Amino acid sequence: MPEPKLNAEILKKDFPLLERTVRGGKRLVYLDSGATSQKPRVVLDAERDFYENRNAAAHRGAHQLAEEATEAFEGAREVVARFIGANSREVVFTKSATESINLVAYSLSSADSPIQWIPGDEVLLTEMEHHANLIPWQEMAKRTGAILRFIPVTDEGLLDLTNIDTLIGERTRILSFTHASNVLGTTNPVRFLADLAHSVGAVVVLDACQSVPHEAIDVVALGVDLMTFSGHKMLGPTGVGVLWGRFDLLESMPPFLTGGSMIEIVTLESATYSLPPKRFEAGVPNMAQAVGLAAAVNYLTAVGMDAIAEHELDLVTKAISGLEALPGVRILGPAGPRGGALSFLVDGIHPHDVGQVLDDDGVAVRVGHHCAWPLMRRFGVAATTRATFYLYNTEDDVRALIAGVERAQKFFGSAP
Amino acid sequence: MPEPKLNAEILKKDFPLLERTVRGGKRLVYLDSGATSQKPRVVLDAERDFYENRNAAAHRGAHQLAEEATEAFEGAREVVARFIGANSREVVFTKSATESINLVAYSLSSADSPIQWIPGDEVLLTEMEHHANLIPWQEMAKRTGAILRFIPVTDEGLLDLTNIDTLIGERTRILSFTHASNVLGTTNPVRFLADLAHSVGAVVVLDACQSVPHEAIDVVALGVDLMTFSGHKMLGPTGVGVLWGRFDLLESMPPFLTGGSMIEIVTLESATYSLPPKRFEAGVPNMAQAVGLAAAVNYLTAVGMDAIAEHELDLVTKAISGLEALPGVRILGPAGPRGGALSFLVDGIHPHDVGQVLDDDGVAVRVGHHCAWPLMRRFGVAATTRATFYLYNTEDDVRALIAGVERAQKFFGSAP
Amino acid sequence: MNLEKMYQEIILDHYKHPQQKKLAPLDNGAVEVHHVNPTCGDEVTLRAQVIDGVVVSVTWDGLGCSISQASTSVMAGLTQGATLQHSLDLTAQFLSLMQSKGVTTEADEVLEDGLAFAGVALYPARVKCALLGWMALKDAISRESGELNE
Amino acid sequence: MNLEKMYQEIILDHYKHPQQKKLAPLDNGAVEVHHVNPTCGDEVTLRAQVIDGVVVSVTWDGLGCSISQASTSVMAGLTQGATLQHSLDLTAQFLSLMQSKGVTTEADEVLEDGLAFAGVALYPARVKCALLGWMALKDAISRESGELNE
Ligand SMILES: Cc1ncc(COP(=O)(O)O)c(C=O)c1O
Ligand SMILES: Cc1ncc(COP(=O)(O)O)c(C=O)c1O
Repeated sequence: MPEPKLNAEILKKDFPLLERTVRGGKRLVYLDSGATSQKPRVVLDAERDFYENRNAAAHRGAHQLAEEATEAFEGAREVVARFIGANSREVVFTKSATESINLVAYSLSSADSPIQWIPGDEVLLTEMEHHANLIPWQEMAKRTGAILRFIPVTDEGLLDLTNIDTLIGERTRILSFTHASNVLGTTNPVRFLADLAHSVGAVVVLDACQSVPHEAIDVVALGVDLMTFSGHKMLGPTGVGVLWGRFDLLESMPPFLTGGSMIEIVTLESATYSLPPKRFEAGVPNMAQAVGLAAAVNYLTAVGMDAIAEHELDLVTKAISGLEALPGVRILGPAGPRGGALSFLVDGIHPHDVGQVLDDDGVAVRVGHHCAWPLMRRFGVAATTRATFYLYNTEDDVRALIAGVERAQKFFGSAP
Repeated sequence: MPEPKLNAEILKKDFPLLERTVRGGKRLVYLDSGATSQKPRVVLDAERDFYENRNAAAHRGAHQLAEEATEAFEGAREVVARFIGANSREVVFTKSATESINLVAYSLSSADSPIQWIPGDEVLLTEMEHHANLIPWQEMAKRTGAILRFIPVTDEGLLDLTNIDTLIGERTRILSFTHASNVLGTTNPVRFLADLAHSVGAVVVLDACQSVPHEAIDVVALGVDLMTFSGHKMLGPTGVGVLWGRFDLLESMPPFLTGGSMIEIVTLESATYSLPPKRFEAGVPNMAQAVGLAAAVNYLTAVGMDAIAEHELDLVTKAISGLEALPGVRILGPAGPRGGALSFLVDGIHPHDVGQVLDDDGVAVRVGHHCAWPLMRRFGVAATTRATFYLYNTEDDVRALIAGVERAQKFFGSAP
Repeated sequence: MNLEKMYQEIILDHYKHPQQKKLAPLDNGAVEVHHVNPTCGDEVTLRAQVIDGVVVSVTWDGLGCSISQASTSVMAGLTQGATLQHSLDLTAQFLSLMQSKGVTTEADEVLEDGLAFAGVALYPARVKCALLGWMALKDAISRESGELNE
Repeated sequence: MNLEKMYQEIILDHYKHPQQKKLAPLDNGAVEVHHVNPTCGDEVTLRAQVIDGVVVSVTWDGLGCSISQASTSVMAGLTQGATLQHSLDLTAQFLSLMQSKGVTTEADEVLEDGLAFAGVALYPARVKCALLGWMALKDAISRESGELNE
């Protein structure tokens, strides 16, 4: 049975923030979910329920409350694991995708790393990476002597695979790239790249920040080794991210953050470490946030990930045709198939000014380099205006966006 | 005007979880706040208010919601800074004290660190450190060739300063120690040790996890360079910690986690970094948790930190005399002046079994090595039973603890 | 009330009078393992000797709570003299009992005194205590077989 | 409504017809600085020359939004030919206007066209845009003085 189409007007009522108004009574049109999503009531309730009924230090106490807290936390891990088709012992809770990627970059460059670096070894990234999947590798390259290489981006905003055979080779030790671009909406060919990288023995890391929230993901089918995403972009709380990894790989990786609850035996001089996932979760964990994330996952699952993907594609397609109908508006990125991030330029008006006019109409978009500065340079611009869509956005929201851009053109007198 | 004594019976009503029962209707007697504290309603409300009214990516958007989120997040920083007598640009939000200490240990051992390590340089710790303030330094020592040294602990549970002059010397680059022991309740002479370490040019790091929640702290008066604590132990949410540092020191430290929002200019090859605190806060931050922590700080301030300290000292003193009156019960740690962590041993009964009997009575204590395994060895034990007190504990709670220990003795037939 | 359910007489008896809690000499290819419970620091040292597919000797020493001590004692009593296969079966059965949340089945009856630990399964934090000695045995057996295979 | 308050005519005029937006040659000890707004990538290159305590020349080039461009234009117009001290005073005054949340005082009147930016102070995310050129000037002056002191 195909999932029913989702009804955003109805879903919207689950999100208290979307009822508020901005700029003197204007309806809020929230088109910035790519930066962070809004939260349904069930997520806030789940967090609160944890604090009001089960809060204690997981894994550390022998009393009833500690048992219940542990159960809640480990239960959340199972829910998240199931959501991506993984085993729960492969799911590490971090504070964010940013921490997850840093964890990987530090662990895989430490002295005990399963990868022993030889100067000249390569890490392959793409030109469309978010700073979170770029700077940790720059820092890692400084420590190891590794060389960063980049898969270029075509004018259409796709990965340019023409010379991929010269980019992936014997020296490639790690390939790390984004599943979906947070700027262009491009969806990259994960399996193809992963297989290619595996053929030379490289470890494949996927930044799934912009895919896991928006489509059904089966981590086994993707064929990658490590995958990261953030809770706050998928209806979950701030302060929680995920690192998924093949268990045997995780097991071979040394810890990153060290401290309590990730140890086996500790003396003053040295320590031995637990198996994953605990090895990577030092300290009292972000229990309430993990529980909130599990509630978000359950909400998403109930709505249906395929229905969400279809809904977003519908909205972004309408937005593209609406914007392209305006003279002097240029879309960056592919026409489709694509994710829901939509970047555009308005001739003669700086994105900051476009965003300001939209904001004045209650339309919240993001302007700037979107933490992908090198990609901006690739397209010869300093910034773009970006709208991102989610399950609670409606066609009215798309109309408000287009109307706002028209108003900006009138206001700055740039419409031909 | 002296602060009025606090009334725990009344305060308790602010903590929803403390109304629950355990083990078949028993009143919950929560004596495990040293592991994690319970949360007052105002903290949960503040987090929820953030999500329902101001949630957006701080520092990243130009729309009204993003402005309000930024204001909420930066406002939280100011509240936390004021609470410890600091300037807000010296306050870094992390996910936990564990992350804070790892941040320091990694940053100060990276290639651009203001400390340039020469093999044989020393890091001085104490025998009473929590694993969170031990293992990160062990790992750091592996990377730098530094040598760890330890201030010993006396039979009374105090730092043994007899040979301190031979422990702190020219080779000492870092002194890192706990303000209050999470096992023994010992309060260490911070200013004395900090001054001594400064006289040889060492950087002084304070683990204030067990002091900031329980007493008034003025970080300038303490005379340390860096200080860490966790939100969840001071009525705040899980998933938020603090690193405080002297601004000029923070400014000289390279970043630890890298990614979005901590940069100045980014190219594919390299990046330059923001000033602190942003330099150390890569990614979309734990905004809701910071806001919740600020609400916790406001609640603590309204109750009065001196009143809290006095109340806890009163409870722990009564608990000590009650337990000491039982034959075969031995207290670890100093009689006083002391913090509120109270570890004890019951002749012939393993701490796990003591804890089980207490749990059966609804009394939640912690048993085990309390993430301070080397300290356990110092005292020749595998584990202790530990009760920790906070502002919501009452004399009834103390009585329940003592009655529970008596019951354990009867149950296991170990009472003489 | 709950307490009595958890600390059955049998458990307290084994705790006070542990079986085979005296390490046999390490000769004739006996294997020694040392296991620790990382949350509480409890330890067990176990020596096992397997000859011709029979676990001829299981002795141990250790420090720990009543549950870990009693459970190790029960384990030592049940497995010494048993076949290797039966010892592994018992271990699997005990593990499944510990994951049962207190519901026993007929199959559990092979565990004899070990059945008394059903109540412990209701306390997740104590399950690790009950498993300490059994996991040490499993480890010892797999090392022993590893050596045999080499 | 709010929009008009923020984008005052004066601002739009400066945006469309920026003053001194053409870098003067770098000679006679003029100082060049390059500033970037890390949130949006806007950039300004500024050249300033100070002779005998007078800012004799302020020219610039840059890429950015209406606010950053207009504000840099106003800054260049106000400070070129002013004394070093007066330029610093103006900078401080503009900074305080930006922190005023839109409330102007009499003292702000020295800012002349700069007063039009009072509305921008209501939008925290745009304050950085308005400050870009001014902060570049401040930096240039302090480097210039640094060099003089050496
Ligand atoms: C003294 C001390 N230091 C550090 C920590 C680590 O804190 P967290 O687990 O919140 O990172 C704790 C608490 O577990 C502690 O008591
Ligand atoms: C593609 C991509 N990667 C990584 C990140 C970093 O996520 P976070 O800031 O939650 O760590 C983001 C979001 O900002 C993103 O869009």
